[in-house]
Amino acid sequence: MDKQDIRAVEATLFASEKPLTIREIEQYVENDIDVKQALNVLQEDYDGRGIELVKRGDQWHFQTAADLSYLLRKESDQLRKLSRAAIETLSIIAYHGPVSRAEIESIRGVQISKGTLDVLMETEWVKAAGRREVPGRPLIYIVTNDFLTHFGLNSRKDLPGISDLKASGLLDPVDMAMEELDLSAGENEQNDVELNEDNSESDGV
Amino acid sequence: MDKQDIRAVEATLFASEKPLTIREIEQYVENDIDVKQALNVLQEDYDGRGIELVKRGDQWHFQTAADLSYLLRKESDQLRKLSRAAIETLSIIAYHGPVSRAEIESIRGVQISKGTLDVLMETEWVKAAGRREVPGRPLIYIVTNDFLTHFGLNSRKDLPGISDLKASGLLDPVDMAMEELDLSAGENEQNDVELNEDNSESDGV
Amino acid sequence: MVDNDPIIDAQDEVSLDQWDDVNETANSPDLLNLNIDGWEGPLDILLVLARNQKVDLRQISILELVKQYLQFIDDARNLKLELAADYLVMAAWLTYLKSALLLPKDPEVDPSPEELALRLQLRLERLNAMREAGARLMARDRLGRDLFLRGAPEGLYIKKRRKYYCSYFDLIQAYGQVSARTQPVMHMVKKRAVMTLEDALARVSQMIGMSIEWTSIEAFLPTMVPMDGDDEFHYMLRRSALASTFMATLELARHGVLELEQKDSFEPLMLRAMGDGDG
Repeated sequence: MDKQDIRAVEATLFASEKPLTIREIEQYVENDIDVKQALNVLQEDYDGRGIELVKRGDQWHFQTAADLSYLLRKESDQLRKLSRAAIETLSIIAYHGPVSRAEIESIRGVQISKGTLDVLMETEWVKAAGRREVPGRPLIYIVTNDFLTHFGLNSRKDLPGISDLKASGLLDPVDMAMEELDLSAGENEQNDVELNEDNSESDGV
Repeated sequence: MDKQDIRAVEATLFASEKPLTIREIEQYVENDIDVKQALNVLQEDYDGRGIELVKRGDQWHFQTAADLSYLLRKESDQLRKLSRAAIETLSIIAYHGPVSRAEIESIRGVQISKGTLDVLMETEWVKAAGRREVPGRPLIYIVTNDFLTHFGLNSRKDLPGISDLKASGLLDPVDMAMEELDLSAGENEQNDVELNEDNSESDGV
Repeated sequence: MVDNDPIIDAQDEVSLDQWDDVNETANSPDLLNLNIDGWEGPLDILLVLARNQKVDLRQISILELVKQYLQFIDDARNLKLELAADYLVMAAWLTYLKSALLLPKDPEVDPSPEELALRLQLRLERLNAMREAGARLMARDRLGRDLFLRGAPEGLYIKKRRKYYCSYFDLIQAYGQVSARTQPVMHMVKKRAVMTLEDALARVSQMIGMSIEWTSIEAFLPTMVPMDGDDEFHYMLRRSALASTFMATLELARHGVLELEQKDSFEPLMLRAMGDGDG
């Protein structure tokens, strides 16, 4: 691969104020550059350096290496300020999403105040993603690419413990779990596979 | 030199919001690091990459390689369709110009927003051509040579007259005209041609 | 168990660390005494109580849990803490569940108390899972706290030049529509499908001379050639023709040109010429 092309992708990402998708990078470099390949080469080049190139969702960015956080750690008010309700709501949207407000409330067993979702939307970690086609057509929420970027996740599949939660059915609604208990236990495995497939579709979040 | 030390200096400089002196860098990294030497190693590492480590005065910082800075400033065209209101206003200026805004509104039968005229001025198809010597001295607008060039007209006289419009069904009440358009989408082209042919006989409204 | 220490910090903003403190404190059974505002609803309290049992949530004793919750509510009442309605609703429901679990099994009851208990346990597990997930999420290396983007990026900048397009046809069509819209409104009455009385008179007068036999009025109607796809038009025209022709026959009968006969209601109306008679 042409060194000049790699340099171009490197410089573009380095100069950007925010993570970029491949498509966005393409707007800056010459048309015929294979940006994807350049990113892969760069990722290897930077492996083990103080700076690393990472992919979060469909966006790429340079960031300081994780093991150096002890030097650079900085508590900011903005990050400290999430309420417990907001953290729980965020987890539910991340792990169960897309979910409606009613679904969030049914898991938390308590109504969520209007402010909670607003705060999460303001962080840009959560966004509305259309409506569920059920009576009342409630809005449904999902986590954003910013969420993945902030928490260092390549995709929702990388959410801590998500595969265990799935395997144990803890991401299914209670009703579904009850039904499953009635069915033979042998079908659980199959169900699990289906859920994993579901997940791959929601990667692009 | 210890690789970990180099990485620490690298990450510190990368994350810093401003260029740093060696002394400033020392405050972030472990005390016993030879920052100067680490910087020299880094400068060599980055030599020829899309990013370079530079020293200005006694301050160090990373920057995008100078020869690639052209990538960071791009110009691109964004094609947009004129709004319905803008097209109508444009046509009125073409047929009736020079006209004031009030006159355009009285012909359109609908008010026009300030943005509409701004957009038309931006297209450079319309320009202000002085003021009408009536109370309030309103600005008057005409179409430009760019307009004629864009629409392939030699002069405004080439625009089809009212009778031509009538003949081609373009003067039908709006809803009927719309219906016809729906019915005979395929005929539009033909219609267009007819209009062009009519030009010769036009009476230059 | 009454203890006045305000153990729960009733802040709206509870950081993760504080939150863990909360749970640990509450985990000590002696100190289960709460400022009710610190809790996120009855399920939240139940979860903390369940975790107090220090077993896998799948093995918690629902009866024990119910007992503790009701105790908690009692304590809160003794302290005259204001309890939101949902805490009391939960208490009532748990009381019911408790008695149902203790009473001899009634196979008629659906859902069974065991099922209700299982549902409660599943809900607690789900909430617990999300609570732990939240903690793990927050503890990750986070951008802006542990990991950093470049501090002083040059920034990328695309200058977007807007270009507008509009076709010649769009332009002309727009003008046509402006003109049409602002022209004096012209009302055009759609031509209706009618046969006038005059037409009917002329037609019947002409035809009656040829028919000396009784002939149905239908025969005097003009032959209808159905218009393409316009049944409505055809139907209206036929009705109009029938009405006008009937009027015409009455008029002609009055003048003694023809005579009319109908055997019975709804029978065909028959007509024939009146001999030579001109009146």
